[in-house]
Amino acid sequence: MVFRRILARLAGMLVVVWGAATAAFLVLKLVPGDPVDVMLGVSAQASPELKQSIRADLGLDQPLPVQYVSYLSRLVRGDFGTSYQLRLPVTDVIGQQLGYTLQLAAASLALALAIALVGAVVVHGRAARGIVSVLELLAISSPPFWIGLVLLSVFAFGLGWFPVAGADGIQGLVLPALTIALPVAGILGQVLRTGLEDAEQQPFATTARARGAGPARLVLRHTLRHAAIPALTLAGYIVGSLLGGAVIVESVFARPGLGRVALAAITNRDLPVVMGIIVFTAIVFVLVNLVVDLAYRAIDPRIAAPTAAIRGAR
Amino acid sequence: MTDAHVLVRAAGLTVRFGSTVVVDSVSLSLAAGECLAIVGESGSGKTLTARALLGLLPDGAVLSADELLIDGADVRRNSEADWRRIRGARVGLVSQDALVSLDPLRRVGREVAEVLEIHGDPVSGHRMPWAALDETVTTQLGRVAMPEPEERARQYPHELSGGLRQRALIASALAGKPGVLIADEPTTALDVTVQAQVLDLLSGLRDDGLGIIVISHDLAVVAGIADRVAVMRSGRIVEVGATVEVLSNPRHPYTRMLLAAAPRLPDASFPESSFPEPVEGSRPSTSSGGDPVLRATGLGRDFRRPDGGVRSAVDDVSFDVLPAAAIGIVGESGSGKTTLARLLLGFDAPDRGSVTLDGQPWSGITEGRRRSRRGDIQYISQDPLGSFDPRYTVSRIVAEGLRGGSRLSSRTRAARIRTLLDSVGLDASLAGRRPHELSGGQRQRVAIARAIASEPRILVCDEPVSALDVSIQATIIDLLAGLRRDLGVALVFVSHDLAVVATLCDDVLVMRDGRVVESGAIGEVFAHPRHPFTRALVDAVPRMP
Amino acid sequence: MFSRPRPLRIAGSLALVTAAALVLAGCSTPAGSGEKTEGGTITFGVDVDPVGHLDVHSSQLDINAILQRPVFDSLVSQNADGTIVPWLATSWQVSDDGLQYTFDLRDDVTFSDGEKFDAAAVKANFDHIVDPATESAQASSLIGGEYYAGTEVIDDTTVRVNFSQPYAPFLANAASVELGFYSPKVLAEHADELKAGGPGISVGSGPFILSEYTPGSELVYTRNPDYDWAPEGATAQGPATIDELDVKILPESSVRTSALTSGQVDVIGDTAPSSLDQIGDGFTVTSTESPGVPYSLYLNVTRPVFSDVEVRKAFAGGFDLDAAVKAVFSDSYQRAYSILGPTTPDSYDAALETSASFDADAANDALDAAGWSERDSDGYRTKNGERLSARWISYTPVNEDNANLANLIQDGLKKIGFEVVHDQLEPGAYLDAYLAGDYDLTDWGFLSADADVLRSHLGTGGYQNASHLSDPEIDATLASAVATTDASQRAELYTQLQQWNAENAVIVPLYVPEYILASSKKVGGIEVDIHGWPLFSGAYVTK
Amino acid sequence: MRGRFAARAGLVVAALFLVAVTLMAVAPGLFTPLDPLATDTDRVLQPPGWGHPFGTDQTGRDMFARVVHGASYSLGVGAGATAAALVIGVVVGTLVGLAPRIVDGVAMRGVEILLAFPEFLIALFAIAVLGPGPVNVATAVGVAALPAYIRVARAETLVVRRSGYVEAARGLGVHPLRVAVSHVVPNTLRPLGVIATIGIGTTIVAAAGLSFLGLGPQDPTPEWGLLLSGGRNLLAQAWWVAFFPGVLITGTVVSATVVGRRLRRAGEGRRS
Repeated sequence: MVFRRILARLAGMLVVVWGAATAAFLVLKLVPGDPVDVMLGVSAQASPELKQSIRADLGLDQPLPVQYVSYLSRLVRGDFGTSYQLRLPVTDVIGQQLGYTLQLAAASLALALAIALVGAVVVHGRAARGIVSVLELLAISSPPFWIGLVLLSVFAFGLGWFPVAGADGIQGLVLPALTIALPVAGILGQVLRTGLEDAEQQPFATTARARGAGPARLVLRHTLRHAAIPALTLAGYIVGSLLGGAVIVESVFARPGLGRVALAAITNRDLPVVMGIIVFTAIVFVLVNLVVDLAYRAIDPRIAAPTAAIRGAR
Repeated sequence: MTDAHVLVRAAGLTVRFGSTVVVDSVSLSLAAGECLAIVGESGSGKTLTARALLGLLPDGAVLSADELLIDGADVRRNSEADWRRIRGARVGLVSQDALVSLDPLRRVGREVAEVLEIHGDPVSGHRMPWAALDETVTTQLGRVAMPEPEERARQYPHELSGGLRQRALIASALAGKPGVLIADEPTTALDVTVQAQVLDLLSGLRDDGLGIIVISHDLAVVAGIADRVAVMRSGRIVEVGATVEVLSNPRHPYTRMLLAAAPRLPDASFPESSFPEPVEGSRPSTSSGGDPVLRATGLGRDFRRPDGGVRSAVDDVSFDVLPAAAIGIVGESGSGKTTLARLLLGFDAPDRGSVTLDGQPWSGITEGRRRSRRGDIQYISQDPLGSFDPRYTVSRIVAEGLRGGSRLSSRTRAARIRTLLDSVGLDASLAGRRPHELSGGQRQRVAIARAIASEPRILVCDEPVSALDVSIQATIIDLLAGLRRDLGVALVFVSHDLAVVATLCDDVLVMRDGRVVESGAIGEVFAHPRHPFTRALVDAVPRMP
Repeated sequence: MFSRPRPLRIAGSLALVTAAALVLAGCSTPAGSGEKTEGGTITFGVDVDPVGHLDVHSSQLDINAILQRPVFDSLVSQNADGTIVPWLATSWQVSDDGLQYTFDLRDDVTFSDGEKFDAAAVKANFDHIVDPATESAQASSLIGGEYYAGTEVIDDTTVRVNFSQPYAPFLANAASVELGFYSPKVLAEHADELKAGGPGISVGSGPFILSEYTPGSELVYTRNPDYDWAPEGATAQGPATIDELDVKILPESSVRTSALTSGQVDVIGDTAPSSLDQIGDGFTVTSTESPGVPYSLYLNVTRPVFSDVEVRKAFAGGFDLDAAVKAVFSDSYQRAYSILGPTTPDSYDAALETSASFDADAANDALDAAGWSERDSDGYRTKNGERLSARWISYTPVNEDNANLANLIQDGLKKIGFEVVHDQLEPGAYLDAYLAGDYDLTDWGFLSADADVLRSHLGTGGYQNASHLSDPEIDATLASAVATTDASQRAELYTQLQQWNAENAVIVPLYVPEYILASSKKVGGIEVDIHGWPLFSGAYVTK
Repeated sequence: MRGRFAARAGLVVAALFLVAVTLMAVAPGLFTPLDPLATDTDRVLQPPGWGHPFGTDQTGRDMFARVVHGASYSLGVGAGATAAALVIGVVVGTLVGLAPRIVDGVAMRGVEILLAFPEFLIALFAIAVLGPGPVNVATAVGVAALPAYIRVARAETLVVRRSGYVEAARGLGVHPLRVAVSHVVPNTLRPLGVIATIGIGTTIVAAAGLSFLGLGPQDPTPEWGLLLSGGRNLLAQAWWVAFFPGVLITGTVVSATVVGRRLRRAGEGRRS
């Protein structure tokens, strides 16, 4: 029974990844312009013969179905092809940059969680909560690049507390991470707080208080776990903000990373890299959803978790 | 009042929200081994009164009292911390639905243990070691007659039946050995049989010296266990006294109204002869002749269980409904009452057997062919609000029920709607209101108006009054009875409440696990139940002296 | 001939390609406060990473030329006065017909992987440059393009380069990093990895060795201890002073600037003029006017609008270029008067600086005369119902200064009723439009240390001939210029060309870009070449 | 209750702000006589002050005029894309919601695949295919928003479809089509409308993000995101060039969110 569910689950994950890969393949076949031209740039010396030979190397002279099959089979073997621009295997490109982005994402997530928890759990009293929720609203509504620029001009240019750019050291991580963290913290904080407030209205909270439970015990032993459930459904959205934010933040703060690679690949029409990143993201999200589901089961004994993580909750 | 030492004494207890007074200078007292019942309808302030004794009033509520003693200590100046020392240790709380009153994410055992973690050992007051905790939890669960306490302690609330859940809740409230237990509607969510058991449990505890304050909307329920009854209405205690006294000769008109309104089971004093001897398996039907409006034959409906097995929600049910007859379908939750109703209404298709309406096949035909005849059989649900489109006004809702309502001229339609509203006792001025602006009773009346708009031959009512206060309940029942009399519409009345069915119906089907275990004329069945389950059911119904 | 490369504009840099000859100009940065120390590290912040274009033989990127110079040596080196001095070649002879260049090579040069530098190595490299598989746009044209007729090994230390017709710029071009030398071993074993580059692949004989490369992030060079073959007369002889050169990639110009001011890096290149006042006095700033064709507008003479020379002249004189350049670059860049930059060796015609000037009335009259006398509702000129409008295509992304300049030009011309529609097209689209000639004007500039660059701009079918000009006389002049080795004679011919353009307004020069190098006082001894690009062989860290 | 007043005040401010921005979009002339494209080489990078409330940029263009005229682009993209996504989302979502199990399953798997990507990345990839440009940006963000709308529309449809009043209507013998028209669709639309109000904000931010990365409209178009990125290198010398566009974006999104939430609360009030 359980075993069958796991199998079904894995199948589902595969379907999603496969779908993403196929979508990427088809969609990028629609890209206007001859990939080879794009790849070469305008090179006077690139004779038609040369282009033809390159096309052959890339298998672009094959009929679509053939290309598709070989594309998939290569994916299965973990071969994402070679970048037009960087002249490196896409896996290497992603591999080289993944570290920076993971570092950034992890830092952002940690910050976001910390801020959200402080805002939701520690802050008490209607007035204080009101202020917090306004701040959250602002954080949510401000475009990340705008936040980034403000932080830059205040803390880097103005006060000079943090370096303006670069990937080196914790110092250089603070502002970029904060830029991504703030909006995430905003949403997370809201969901947590409403979750807590809802839980406090529940009869079981009254029962707990009727046993003499104080606020701390009430939150830690009871309501926080309930608030965590809606917060969990945000996981997909959050990871999204982390990756999407990376694209902008890495360019604002001149950090290396996947975001930069993605952006460059898109502006340069570096199709293999774009494809690679699409598939990579799909895999990441499938895994995230899996983790979320498991977390649901861990937290809530009652229900089987909803599958797709919810995004854009405001 | 007994001379035993007084656990709670309150005088001039008042709760305000801003300028509005919701509990108005209430005075009460409770002694050890005594059970005080506070009875009143929704909004009477009974719950707030109880919460005041725990210092658990909602935000914005202001408490004042001339005297408020708990275990002899004046608690009027209590800080939140002081209250916390009282809660659980001196006063325990059991509230309505244990499914939500126990933290659904924590194991039952942990919930029971929590009070001990907070207050320590009830005797010594010291922190309790884990082992001791578990042990105490088990004994506590045992004390409320919980089978296999060890296993139960490791289960989650949703894994327990309603009755066991309520026991667990009581156990968690008593673990701190409080002198006072406040039980707020402790049995409302339970089936009658279970209700009886829980009430027994409570009275047992009372006999062991526990002081209990029971809060209920149902006089009958408290009649059994309460030594004294306080009747509350709009924040005030209108009458208080020994239970027998209050119930047998109520002084205050409101109490009389409540008593009058409360439906009762006819006791065995019926003259036997007035019933025809029912033959086993014969189709129950009312004496008034004519072909049946609705005929169910060998109905069965199966559902797939999550584990893949098959459960028959309804199995081999047959009966007739003659014109203007009123037949009750009683049973506990999960007995298949509602599924049966849905089969009769053609909302759901039977896996076995058939339904005919006016002799024409009603089941096993396409919805298209059913549609034109739907006006003949109408439905009244327990949740009228849910059955209204939130955007619609009352008149639009009722208009939807009119046959060919679209074809009528707006004037005639308006006229029809007015008469319909009038016939269900609603003021025409409500026609413009939206559902959420109506009271529960008004909503049910609107639902009825919509149902009778198409001049149906038969009304299927699923728990139509369960969610209503007794006084309202009575009026709705009268309304339905009146409609049956005046319009000659037949009633199929699904309810868990035998008393209600008894007041309204002539015949009854008793269902259990999807099967009809007994059927026949009300008086016969309830006076001389044949099937043991029916007997249990009847015995469990709380009766007033 | 060759194109300006895509990735460069994407980097948002000044959009110039180098056909560089190096000049060990005297303009070395003055020593900082403290005195020179041995060893140490210098960090250098640049705007882009030449990812995927690290092959000196095929890359077209300025940045690659800058970042590979420490690694690769050339046959000769060129001084500020234009004279060529020996480097890897000790001497050379040019045949009288100008078709054969014979070089005598040093015999003590080894590549950093231990390979020996000899005639065979030269041939291997030059053959690699012209091999189609190399996809070389830049080097193959510097080596003479279709004029190049092969290289022969005479003996170990003697090599001869042949041409099908006289090619005067060759000696100068031979000094460029694009004609620098890989270890033959690398060419043999890693030919297909050269573009990706990196340690063990970008292997030359230069004063530094590329030891680490993280695409998009940084390049690390370590000192080549055996280096002992600096160009003749160069101030820095022998191995480099510093142990390590760290290049950090900082795309945002504001970020580069504050990275310098906050001391994160010692030197920054391609500094935005707008950030100069922010940098202030505490730093050494070297600003070098780039030789070659200034940043210009190329008017497509085959299109109706600009087929009329009067309209072209009205266009050129119809907006206040001085004010515009001043507004955008606040004196850090100078407006251009000629299609050659002032620093282009023996060719610039300073006389033009008096000629060109902004005159709205003249422009208006000219346009009226040309028949564009009516005005439409938007105030633009029309000729029999046709609006006077020109489509300007630019390759995206356009760097901000150029975008602002474009706005000022558009707005200025609007005032004389001349509509300019500015289409900023992404690479693919631009390419299509450009190759199809579907535009009235486009913009770019061309870095080049030899005036011969004009051949590709004005010559019929020249790859850079964005104006689609086809004029036999011009072609003739260009042909004789490239064949002439006599300096004064060439200068004369190029002066003619510059004046001709001034009268015909085929190319409208806008400003002379400068390569701005800023360094902290903590470092010294950084020399710059004719482009203003830094040379670190003599650089040192101060105490 | 305290805070009630503050909340109402905030709502009013938000509503006014939205009205103002909308006015900017449709009738910029009301706010400034200046031409957002008119350059002035004598008044370059003027700080905010008389005549130039928001200062001027590197070519002496009045930032206030540019911001005001920019409203039409940003709001246009935001509203346009959201509207398109909403309409398509409702149609598809409702159909899927009413369709048989299999169709529903397959369709939702597809949507799930799309939902597996952060909206911003979807928009980026869309741009990778369509190429940059204002229209493409609108399309991209619309496409990115679509899956969410489909999912919500479907979910709402299922809820309404199973609701008591739809069953009641059926019990009254109302024709399914009529049920769909008079009950299902309208009750699905309300919550979606609310989400859309908030969605406009998200879309504006996404679009601004794309143009910030240079993938959207090109200078001299006064699109807010573009204005912002135009000022990014001037932070040290001329903060105002980047500051005010940012304020406008944030303000608009905040207002949209506030109003949207109010509407949602109203909707919920009516429901329960």
